[in-house]
Amino acid sequence: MNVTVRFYSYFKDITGCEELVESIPAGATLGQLHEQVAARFPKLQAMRNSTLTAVGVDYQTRDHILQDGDEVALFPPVQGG
Amino acid sequence: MNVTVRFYSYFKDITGCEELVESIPAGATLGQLHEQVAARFPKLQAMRNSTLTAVGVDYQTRDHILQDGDEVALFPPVQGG
Amino acid sequence: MRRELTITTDPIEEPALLGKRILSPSMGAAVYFTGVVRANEGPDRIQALNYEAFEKMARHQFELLFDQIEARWPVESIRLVHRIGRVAVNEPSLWVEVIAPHRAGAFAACQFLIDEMKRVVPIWKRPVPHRSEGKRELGPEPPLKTEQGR
Amino acid sequence: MRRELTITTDPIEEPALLGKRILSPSMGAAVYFTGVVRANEGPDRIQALNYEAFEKMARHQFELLFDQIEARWPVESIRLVHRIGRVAVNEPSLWVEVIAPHRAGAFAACQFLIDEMKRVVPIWKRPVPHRSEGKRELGPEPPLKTEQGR
Repeated sequence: MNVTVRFYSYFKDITGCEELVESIPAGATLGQLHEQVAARFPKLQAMRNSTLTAVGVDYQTRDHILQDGDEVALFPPVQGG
Repeated sequence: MNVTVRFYSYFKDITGCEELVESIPAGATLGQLHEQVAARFPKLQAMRNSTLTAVGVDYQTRDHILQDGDEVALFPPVQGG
Repeated sequence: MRRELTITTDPIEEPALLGKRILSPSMGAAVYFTGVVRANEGPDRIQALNYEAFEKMARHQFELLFDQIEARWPVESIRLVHRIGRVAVNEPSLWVEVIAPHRAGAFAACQFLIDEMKRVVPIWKRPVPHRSEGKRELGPEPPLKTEQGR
Repeated sequence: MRRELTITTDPIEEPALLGKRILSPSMGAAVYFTGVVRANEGPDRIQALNYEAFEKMARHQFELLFDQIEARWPVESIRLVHRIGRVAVNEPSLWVEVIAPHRAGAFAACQFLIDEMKRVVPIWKRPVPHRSEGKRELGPEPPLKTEQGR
């Protein structure tokens, strides 16, 4: 199944990408997707512990099970205000 | 010696007075003046424990020694804002 | 620390006050408090509060509080306006602006100032009851007995 | 609880926002926070910050925070404006208004909202360096690494 992955802030720079479609096995977790994407972008790998992960408009943790068509967002700590 | 005593807020109502000049012995304390004035106004007497006392523009305690010509203020708890 | 203290019977014009803000380029936070007269201040509904100040002492006590703030927080500027005389329900009686590099100091200083003001600055308020309450307007207005601050 | 959330590239016009305040007669406190871009944000002097939002999620996360405030404090109304895009030094990037019966709740809710926003609302900022720093403008702007909030 496929999910869309979007990057925000300087994650766009270190991946050189705003958005990509990732193919994952059925039942894959958000953590597995994160590892799969991070394996391709070494700088993203280095930031794994501080990376925030969302599905749709809600934060989700690594064990969240993804659905086909989910929109996943990966981004660094937020800095509003 | 003489000191001026001013009342504020509803202390003006319960004494029927804004300002009076009080004669006190040399070396008298603010506490002694307060008692002398309160003896004349029973409702002021009842409020002695919550009364705030100032000399000039500074709060002073009962043991503060008064000087001739001092301006003393007696008032209830403040309520600004 | 810049200080601007106003005790006045004039209405508090917040937009005009905002228009006069001075904020240097290293400042990141402006905190404002507007205290407004409530219709249900005290047990009865009122139409206004009547504020009285021992103004000379009030000014001195405010300055002492400003001194304490200056010693405790890196505040660039404080402006405070306290309206006295009659202030109708829904109108501001108090306006405070605190400007600081960061928000934590600005919030702390602003709250400290208001808390301490209510403890030491000689200003009092009395309710102005509604006309329909007739008789009570003839006698002196009763003191406002409320323990809960705004 | 009334809520008004604005995420916009337009400048934040505080006097105009004040002019639209709705405050019912039982409300005694309005607390405001204005967050302003600082020249010395981060290690270098900057001329502006560039704010980016994941807007759909930001709106949702703000609403979740408003829900929490509504459950915890008797707040009548919250208005929040976050400017995005380029915001020059000395200009506001954030404006918050909290209206409540008493000041303690208004201050607590306002501070909670800003603290939590900085933890969960997906908005980021990047410094826009001065032109004199030349070369750095060619590459991507570095992330702003500052632990100390405003």
